[in-house]
Order: sequence, then structure tokens, then C-alpha cells
Amino acid sequence: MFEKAHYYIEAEVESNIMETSRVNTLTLKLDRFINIKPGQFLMVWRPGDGEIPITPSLTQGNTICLTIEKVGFTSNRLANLKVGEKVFLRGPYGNGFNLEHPGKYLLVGGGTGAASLTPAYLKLVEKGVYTLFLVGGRNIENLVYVNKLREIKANIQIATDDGSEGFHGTLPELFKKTVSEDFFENVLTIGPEKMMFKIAEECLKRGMSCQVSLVRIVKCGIGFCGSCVLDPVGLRICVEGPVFNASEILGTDFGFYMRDEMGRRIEVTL
Amino acid sequence: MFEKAHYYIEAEVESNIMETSRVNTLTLKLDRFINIKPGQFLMVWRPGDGEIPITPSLTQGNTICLTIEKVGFTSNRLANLKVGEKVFLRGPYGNGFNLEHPGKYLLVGGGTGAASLTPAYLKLVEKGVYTLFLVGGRNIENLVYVNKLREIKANIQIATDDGSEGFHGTLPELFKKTVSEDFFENVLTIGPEKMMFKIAEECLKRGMSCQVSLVRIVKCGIGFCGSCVLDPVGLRICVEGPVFNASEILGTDFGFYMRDEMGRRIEVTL
Amino acid sequence: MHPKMSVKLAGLVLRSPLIVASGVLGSSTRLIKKVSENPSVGAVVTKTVTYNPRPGYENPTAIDLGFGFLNAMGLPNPGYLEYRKELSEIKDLAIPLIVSIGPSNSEEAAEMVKALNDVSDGFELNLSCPHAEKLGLEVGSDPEKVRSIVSSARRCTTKPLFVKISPNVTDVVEIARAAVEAGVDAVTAINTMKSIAIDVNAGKPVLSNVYGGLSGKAIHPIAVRIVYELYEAIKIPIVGCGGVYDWRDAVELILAGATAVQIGSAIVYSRSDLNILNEIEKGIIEYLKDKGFNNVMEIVGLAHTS
Amino acid sequence: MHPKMSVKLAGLVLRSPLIVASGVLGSSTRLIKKVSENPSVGAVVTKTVTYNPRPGYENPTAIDLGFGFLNAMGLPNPGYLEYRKELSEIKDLAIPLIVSIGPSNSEEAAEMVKALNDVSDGFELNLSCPHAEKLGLEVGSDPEKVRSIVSSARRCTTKPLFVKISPNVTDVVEIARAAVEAGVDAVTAINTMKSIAIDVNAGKPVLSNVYGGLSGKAIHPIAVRIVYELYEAIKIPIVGCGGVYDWRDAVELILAGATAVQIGSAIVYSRSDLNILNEIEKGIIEYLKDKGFNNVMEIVGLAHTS
Ligand SMILES: Cc1cc2nc3c(=O)[nH]c(=O)nc-3n(C[C@H](O)[C@H](O)[C@H](O)COP(=O)(O)OP(=O)(O)OC[C@H]3O[C@@H](n4cnc5c(N)ncnc54)[C@H](O)[C@@H]3O)c2cc1C
Ligand SMILES: Cc1cc2nc3c(=O)[nH]c(=O)nc-3n(C[C@H](O)[C@H](O)[C@H](O)COP(=O)(O)OP(=O)(O)OC[C@H]3O[C@@H](n4cnc5c(N)ncnc54)[C@H](O)[C@@H]3O)c2cc1C
Ligand SMILES: Cc1cc2nc3c(=O)[nH]c(=O)nc-3n(C[C@H](O)[C@H](O)[C@H](O)COP(=O)(O)O)c2cc1C
Ligand SMILES: Cc1cc2nc3c(=O)[nH]c(=O)nc-3n(C[C@H](O)[C@H](O)[C@H](O)COP(=O)(O)O)c2cc1C
Ligand code: FES
Ligand code: FES
Repeated sequence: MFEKAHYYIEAEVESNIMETSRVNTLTLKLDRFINIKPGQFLMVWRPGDGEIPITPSLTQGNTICLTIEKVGFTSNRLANLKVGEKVFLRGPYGNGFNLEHPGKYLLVGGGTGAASLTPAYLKLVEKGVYTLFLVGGRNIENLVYVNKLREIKANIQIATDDGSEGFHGTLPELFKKTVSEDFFENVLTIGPEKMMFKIAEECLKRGMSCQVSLVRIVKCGIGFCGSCVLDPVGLRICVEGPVFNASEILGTDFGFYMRDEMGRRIEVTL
Repeated sequence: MFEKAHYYIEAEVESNIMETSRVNTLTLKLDRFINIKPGQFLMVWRPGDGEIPITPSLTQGNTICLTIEKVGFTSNRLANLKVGEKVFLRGPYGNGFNLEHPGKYLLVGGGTGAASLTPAYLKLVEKGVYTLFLVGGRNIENLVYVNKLREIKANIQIATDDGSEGFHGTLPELFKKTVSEDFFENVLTIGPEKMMFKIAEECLKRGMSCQVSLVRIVKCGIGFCGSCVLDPVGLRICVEGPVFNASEILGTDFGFYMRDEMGRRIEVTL
Repeated sequence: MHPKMSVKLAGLVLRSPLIVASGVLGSSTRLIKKVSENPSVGAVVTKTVTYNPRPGYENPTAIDLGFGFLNAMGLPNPGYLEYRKELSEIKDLAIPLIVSIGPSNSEEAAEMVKALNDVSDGFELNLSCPHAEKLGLEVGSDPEKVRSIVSSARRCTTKPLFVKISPNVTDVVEIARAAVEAGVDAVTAINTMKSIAIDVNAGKPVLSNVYGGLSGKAIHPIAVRIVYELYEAIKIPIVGCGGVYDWRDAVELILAGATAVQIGSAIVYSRSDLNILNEIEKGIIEYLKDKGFNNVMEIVGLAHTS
Repeated sequence: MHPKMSVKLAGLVLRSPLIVASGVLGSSTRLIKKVSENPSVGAVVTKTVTYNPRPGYENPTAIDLGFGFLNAMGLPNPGYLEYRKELSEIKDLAIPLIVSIGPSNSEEAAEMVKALNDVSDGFELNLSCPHAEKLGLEVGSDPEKVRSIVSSARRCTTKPLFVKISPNVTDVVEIARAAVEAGVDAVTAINTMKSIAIDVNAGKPVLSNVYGGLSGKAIHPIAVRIVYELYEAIKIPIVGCGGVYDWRDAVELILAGATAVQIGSAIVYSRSDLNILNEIEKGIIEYLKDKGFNNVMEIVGLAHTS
């Protein structure tokens, strides 16, 4: 007998915690279990409010967390959901991080990227792999998920642009200054694209493996609308990505150009 | 990736043997292996010539035999196919015989029924089960598949209406006269419906298990057109049948009524 | 019978909104009786009968595509007079019996309705079969013909009158409106989509009639769309039909605006007692319970509210 | 390039009859270049561009139904003038580039064709998108509008002109004939079927636009039917499109009468280099070899001969 491929997963908001003035973390109870690899994403829909891609910041049985920055209409609506309200999920989509590489891991998370990297952190620690987590934000008020990371006693170092907490400077600066050339074999990074680009370049120079989680405009999420394509290599964020090896995508539009909703090529600014 | 449920199987005629003036046996080479249980049937299509249900008279790897009586347009066309010509098969459909019942088996085949019962015979013998095969026809010229059965040294007894070969009389008469009350536990029968009805009644009287392979007009073959339904119980020949336990269908239209192409209730004459 | 499931439809009270679609499992009146004993069945629509007897098309008449079925049975039926006899033998049916008729013009419609009026609880006018000449879609794609046939049937019966429409038209609403204006009580949507399957090895169309009707899963999103469109356009009840395999499919049609739902192809996956309808009913009841509804009629068209 | 696969289509010589359908993988011209390096790709049709820029609809814009897909992207595109710039950057493409345009009237058609004429090898007029207001199907279901838009485009170019038609009409042949009379070189059939999916838990239509277009497996038998119908009715080449997932699906359309075949949804099951087209090509070549044909053009429409 025939089965529909994808029904939306129904999820109920169990709690909504304010991380910063712009970022909230929702805890959701799902109507069924889905297996989400660290770095994979979900399409999060609320009828009338739109649907956006989000990489879960925690996955534990039927419970997941979404850490959402309020950048526009849909993210605002979702970040402001109340306990008991419902959202609808499809996915997981994309490839997720490859955590099978041997060696020690350095995680570099800017903004909500710290949250999105947490499932990878937990997985690595569970595997007994030595992992250091660099977390960055503009200032102490804009650090995301740090409370959570402290709660789980994660091995973190913090950087803020204004020095209001931890290292005074950007994540790439922290990386260059404090991480010794040959200590880590692997780097995973999520955050503003310009930041990731710098990390990726540095890794390449140092001969380190670096996995980057890219953001493009995701519409279909299943690989046929072309909205999320990374030019000119034609890799789809939603299928071949969102995680790419830096070596694969340095020299492409990564770090420089993306496309807007109409498919117009525009500059990457952050 | 999605797969079509049923492509037709392409089959090439390897030989065409005349059994009687009305019946031929085709040997076909199939383009792939299909597992056909004794008593299951295939829909046999030749573009332009129609499509009819046939129970194979032999199945051996990719080779099968169809023994076809020329009763109308399609059966004539098929029975007259030449070596190298193609036919298209779908199936197998229906339930087939249950050969798991313990005890000895008596097979009763009238007309092409002898051919259609042969795969069951071979299977039983392979399993080491004692089996006797009663084969009937109007006269010596109209015995079907007897050469084949002799070739494989099958344990057969023959009845002809005119006595030109074997027992002088019908199959039910042969059955009543020569099969002792309690020797066989199981009877399988294929042939003219009136004959099967008599066999079924006799079995019921004797407390023997009896499986009957029914014929109705099969159109869709997959269970939704209702053409092959046995009234009033609503059993579909093509899904729940064609094999039924006599006890299940005595008291229904079995032996008395069928439906024509238009769905009109008509009498069973043979 | 479950209290959540009882619905009112065009003057009929159905113990369940689940209706056996026309043509599936054929015209056997004996079988209708048997099917009616399944408590999840709310009504049965008969095989379409025509003015003259029809043997139907030669085999192959059907093909399973996995994601749906293609059929061109050719409306085999013994003609309305012969069928009248069979129907008159049915006694004490626990559910309404809706007789499907396939007239090619208003005269045939009138004669058939008159002749069958006392052996039926309602009529479904099949103006949508995509593979019969001078019948079905050939009349059902012309609003004027629809109007004249429906009017004619309407004059001959006070029993509920359904018209079954086709997805093979540019504007389903125009057709439905013509039927509504001519006095129909409810619209059944949809019949099959005109389609062809070719066997690449044979190099020929599979169906002897070449053209057939696509049913099952493949047409479900089309059926949902048409029910949704009709619900916004007409005021009379809609019966959804097309690709209902499970309770979700049924609920989708109801949320789109269907008061009742017909099941056709999916009976392939069922025993001949139509146990699939029990599963569908169970799922709907569970859904209503979950969402806090007392009766299935409360969710009809709910996908439209904002 | 395989000698069995080269076809002539509306004045173009294609190294393969396999064409990437409009709208899939979007409008990235960089990607077009990449795709053109796949030797199984015979031509690429661009995403439909419109007169004015369009952001497309809000998410959700697509849903995977398993047996097909529903989408209402809303024809997102930067408008024909902006797109012209992108196209002019493409150099040395090994295959013909067919630009899909979605005009809402004959003036827009003329302006777009004139502006894009020197950066394209042909045009496909999308008169069939089922979910765009005042565009696509809204003009494509009216033979008079089709005639006027096609005539207007025809006057502005001598390059091959395709019209892409919709299955959502009562009579595809009437629409195609209007286009043929107005001077089109080939007909692409089909675009998607207007459909809706409702999420039963959300109780709402999934697509933000409510209505979307059904593509993929589910519409393949409809596409085969329409190609078959057109082949019997018109004399110009037909490009088949709809639910081609494997070589059998492609061959079915060709036997029905298609000279070339477009692939859309199935690229979901493929890497972004469209390796699925290599598999489809391999299957067709194998089939031709098996059946003793020298070139794929020999089997075009073969299902019609008796
Ligand atoms: C794989 C993936 C995972 C993501 N994970 C997270 C996450 O865990 N947490 C989180 O807060 N955000 C995440 N995002 C980003 C998030 O999806 C966007 O912020 C969101 O789509 C914005 O929608 P909106 O309706 O609120 O904003 P809109 O009103 O649509 O846009 C507001 C502004 O953001 C820009 N924008 C919108 N969507 C995107 C996009 N996809 N990429 C870049 N710019 C965009 C617009 O151009 C506009 O300038 C992820 C994105 C991707 C692709
Ligand atoms: C499950 C099954 C297995 C079968 N196996 C065999 C077999 O192994 N060998 C064999 O020779 N035949 C077999 N038959 C019967 C065979 O299918 C029919 O003889 C055939 O369909 C007749 O087709 P036709 O076009 O030649 O005849 P038609 O021209 O269609 O009909 C000729 C006459 O036969 C009658 N008839 C047609 N079809 C049927 C039918 N299905 N049942 C009863 N009467 C029918 C017609 O009413 C008419 O009187 C089987 C039938 C079934 C249902
Ligand atoms: C084998 C078969 C026979 C059918 N016969 C009829 C018919 O006689 N009259 C009719 O109105 N519809 C007929 N239909 C159409 C169904 O009633 C229904 O409208 C269509 O199949 C879509 O529903 P489904 O997807 O649930 O099958 C038939 C469908 C099938 C599959
Ligand atoms: C995501 C997506 C976007 C599409 N965009 C367009 C478009 O811009 N213009 C167009 O003519 N057709 C468009 N189509 C329709 C396809 O070109 C094609 O006609 C249809 O999908 C049927 O083919 P398929 O079953 O192979 O996908 C789109 C289809 C999909 C799935
Ligand atoms: S979002 Fe459509 S291809 Fe990735
Ligand atoms: S032949 Fe159609 S139900 Fe059996």
C-alpha cells in the first residue's frame, strides 16, 4: 500500500527562552521521533506565517530545540510563539556534518551558529573526541546559547567584538591567535558567511579540514527549485549541503555572492 | 526513487505444440523470473488481440507453458502464435492452491484443467506427497496434456465420456467409483464448473478437503472492477480466488450462475 | 455506527460519510447487500448504468501504475431496464442506495430516472466518464448539455440528485454552476483524469480503448483542489472522490469542503468486505477526538477559514 | 554524444532528445553552463522570466507527495531586462539555450522576445503555469489569447518558438491548433496540473498560495495522453514533459509522439550535475539497440501505427 512521502511533523511549544533581544530558543515536543544528524536542518512552518529552514540546537528523543534569530517576518513569528502553540516541521534535510574524520575538533560558532553547532559538540563529546568550542558575538548581550553550553559544561572560549566578555575581537582573530597551528585536525563552523570564509581560508592555509554550514535562500528544501544553489558549482544547500568542505567551495561564490528571492545575484555583506 | 508497480513481462514463443484440435500448449521464454505458485494465473496480452487469464501448465525458471483452449477471439489468436512471436504477461494474480494441508492428494482435471493442475502435481511430488491425477476429456482426441503427464511418468488415471481411452464415463463418476472413501485427504480440481461442482459436493459428503479453481470473467485482474465476483459472497476470483475451498463456496452461485461481460447473471452450462 | 460520523447529505442521513464509489466492484446487487453490512459504509453508488446494454471494452481494461490506476472498462452494464430487475430484488438495505446513470441526453435521463425511481434512494448522474463515446465527459464538458440533462432528471424525481463531474475541463465551477442552476442537490468530484499508458516493449497503448481514466493516489491532489474550488463557488454539498487510501486523504477532502467522501481504487488494497473503510473510519474518529470535534460535519470546509 | 540520440527539433539539432525543463534548478546561468557539460543534456530551458521582476510566493512553496510534487514557486525571477544581462554572460554553450518567457499579453511577448533574441537559441512561451495571476494558464486556456501572444512573438523572432501548454483545459488540441496557426514551431506538453494539498494537522493548505501545480510521476499518464492526442492532431513537433523519472517514461512519451522529452521533478533524485539524465539516455540507447533502431527519431509516434 502506498505511503505519502512526507507528512509534516506536528510539534508543540514546550518552552520559549529569550537568549538575547534578537534570539529565542524554542523547545518543541514532536508527534513522532525523527533522526536528525548534527548539521541537518528542518523546514519550520506555521500556517499564515511562512516556513523557514532552521538547524536544531538540540535533539533528544521527541524533543528538539530551535534557536531562532528574529531577522524578518517568519523568524519573528516563530521566535515569539507561546507555550502550547503548534508548528509543523518537515525534514530533516541536507547532509549534516561528517563527524567520522579522525582527530580533535574545533567548533566555531558565530551568533545563532553556536546553537546550531551544539548537537555536533554533544555528539563528539559522546564519542570521546577532544573538542573545543569557540563562541562569538558582538557583545556580552548578544551571545547565544552560552548559558546552555555552560550548563552542559562545554569546553568553550568566548570572543566578543567589544571585549565585553572573553577575547576582545572576532572569531577568526581568536582562532588565529589562540589556536596553535597543528593542534586540531578538524574545524566545523556556522555563523555569518564572511566570518566562516575567513575561518575556511585560514584552515586551508594550515592544511586543516574545515566544514562550513552555508546559508542560502531555501524554498523547496528538496532540491528542485534551484533557489539555494551555490554558483557556479551548482551545489544545492538543501541536498548536497548545507555542510561543505571548505576546499570544495573556496573559489566559488562562497563568501562573496548569494541570490535573493528573485534569483538576482547579490553581495554577501555579513 | 519511485518504481512502477507492474510492467508487463515480455515473453517470446519458443514452441507451440498442438494438444488437440482445440487446444495448444505454448512454451514461453520470459524476460525476467517471476515466482508463480501452482494455481495462480497470469494475464496474457497481445496488442490488438486482447488479454485473457491463463493458469500456467508449467513453470521452470524463466520458462513457462500456457495450455490454451481456443474458445473465442483472443484464445484463438494466442493458441496460434508462431515461434519467435511475443506476448506480454502481468501477474501472477490470485491465491493459488494451498499445498500445505497434510495427507494424500487427488487431482481432478477436466479439459485444459489437467494442464493447469500440473504445476501443483509436480510440486506435490517434489514434496514427496502421494498424489493421484485423474484426467478427463470427451474422447481420446480431446485429452489435454496427457503426453506431457506420461512423459514425466505422472500417476494418472484417465476418463473419457465415450470410453475411447481409460474409464468410460465422466470424472465425477470415475471419482465416485474408483476412489475409496477415506484414501485421500485432499482434492484439487480444475475443469468445467459443473464437473467441479459434482466433485466438490462428493468431497463435502465424504468429509474431504476440496480446493476448486473457479473461472469467471476476469477484466482488471487486480480486484476493483468487480467483473469476476462470485455472488452473493462477493469473493473476487482474481484476488481471493481463483482457488476456493469447496466448503466456502457451496451454496453460492458456484455451479449455477456466473455473469457475462455486461454483468448480467447467466446460467453456468458446462 | 459512531455518533461522530453521521452526516446529512442532500436530504439523506448517512451513518458514515464514507461512500463506495461508482463502478468499483461492479454492478452485482448481491455484493451491494454484502457491502452494506459493513458499518463504516454510509452509502453505495452503483456501477453506472446506461440506456442501452454495454459489454464494455475488450481487455486490457485496467492497469496498476503503483501510484494510481488506469482503466477503461467501457461502462459495461446490462442496460437500465435489466438492471432495474436486479435492483428490485434488493430488500432491507440498511444504507441509501444511489443509482449511477450515464445518459447521453435529456430524454435518456428522464426515462432512466423514471424507471429506476422506486428502486433507488437517489441518483448520481455520471457526466464525467472520460472514455465513453457520446456519454460521460463528452456531455459533461458542455455546460448547456449538463443543464439540460440535470433539468430533465430533476423533473422526474424528488429524490436526491447528484452530478458527478470531471477534472478534464478548464472550468469545473462553470459546469457545477450549470448543474446547481438546473436543480441538482449535490456535486460529486471527481471522476478520473483522461490518460494513456504505453507499454514500451509492446510499443502500444496498453488499454484496448487507448484512452482511459486515471484514478487513485495520483489524482488526489487534483480532487482536493476541485473540492476546494467548488466549496468557494457553490452552496450545495460536495462529495469528494479521488485517491482516498487512508483517513488522512479522506480528512483532506473534508477540510477542503466535502460533506462525504467516496472510495474507489483503494479497495484494491482491501478484502472484498471493504475492511479498508473500517480503517479509514477509525482514523477519522481518532482525528476528531484528538482535535476536539463532536461530529465530522464540524470540519467540513475548515481549511478555508483564516 | 551517441549517434542514436541526435534529433532535429524545430530547426535545432540536439545531441540528445533530453531537455532540462523550465524552472527546475532555477535561473542561475552559471548552473546552465555546468548542466550543459553533461553530454546527455540536449538543451536547457531557462526558468520562466516575466516582464516585471517577481519575488515568488512565500514559503511553503513546494511539497513532496511521494508520487509527485506540488509547487507554487510563483515564478520568481528578476524580470527579463535583468535576466538579459545574466544570459549575455554565458559564453560558448555546447547546447541550445531555450529561454522561457511568461508574457501576460502580446505586447509583453513582443518586447521580451526582441530584448532576449540575441541571447537565446529559441523561446518557450509559458502559457500554462497554473498558479500565476494574469499569466500562464490564465492566458493559455483561451485560444484567442494564445493566438495573439504567439503571433506577436512570431513576428519578433525567426528563432525556434515553442509554446508550453497546460493539461488543465477541456481541449488541448484546440489550444495547440491556435498556436500552430499563429506560427509556433513546436509544442511542449505539459505543464503541471492545478492541485492542492492540505495538512490535516495544521488544517490548512500547505502552499502559501493555496493552489499549486502537480508534477512528477502522478502526471505522467496525463502527459502521455496529451502528447498522443496532439500527435494525431497537429503536424509540428511535440516535446513531451511530465513525470519522466526513467528511460521507460521517456520512451513512452516518444512512442506517443514526442520528438524530445523534458525532465523536471526527477532531478530531485539526482545529483546537481543531473546524472539522472545519463541513466535515462543509457536506457534509451539500450532500448533502441534491443529493438533494432538506428536513431531515436525512428520511434517517434510509433505507438500510433497499427
Ligand atoms: C540550512 C539553514 C539553517 C538555518 N538555521 C538557522 C538557525 O538555526 N537559526 C536561525 O536563526 N536562522 C537559521 N537560518 C536562517 C533563517 O532561515 C533565516 O533567517 C530565515 O529564513 C529568515 O526568514 P524571515 O521570514 O524571518 O526573514 P525575511 O523577511 O524572509 O528576510 C529578512 C532578511 O533576511 C534575508 N534572508 C531571508 N532568508 C535568508 C536566508 N535563508 N539566507 C540569507 N538571508 C536570508 C532577507 O533577504 C532579508 O534581508 C538557517 C538558514 C539555512 C539555509
Ligand atoms: C483464473 C483463470 C484461469 C484460466 N486458465 C485457463 C487456461 O489455463 N487455459 C485455458 O484455455 N483457459 C483458461 N481460462 C479461461 C480463459 O481465460 C477463457 O477461455 C478466455 O478468456 C476466453 O477468451 P476469448 O477471447 O478467447 O473468448 P471470448 O470470445 O471472450 O469468449 C468465448 C466464449 O467464452 C466465454 N468466456 C470468455 N471468457 C470467459 C471466462 N473468463 N470465463 C468463462 N467463460 C468465458 C464467453 O462468454 C464466450 O461464450 C482461465 C480463466 C480464468 C478466470
Ligand atoms: C474500475 C473502475 C470503474 C469505474 N466505473 C465507474 C462508473 O461506472 N461510473 C462512475 O461514475 N465512475 C466510475 N469510476 C470512477 C470512480 O467512481 C472514481 O470517480 C474514480 O476512480 C476516482 O476515485 P478513486 O481514486 O478513489 O478510485 C470507476 C473507477 C474504477 C477504478
Ligand atoms: C520547482 C518547479 C518549478 C517550475 N517552474 C517552471 C517555470 O518557471 N516555467 C515553466 O514553464 N514550468 C515550470 N515548471 C514546470 C516544469 O517545467 C514541468 O512542466 C512540470 O514540472 C512537469 O514535468 P516533471 O513532471 O518532469 O516535473 C516547474 C516545475 C517545478 C517542479
Ligand atoms: S531550496 Fe529548492 S533546490 Fe534547495
Ligand atoms: S477481474 Fe476485476 S475484480 Fe477481478
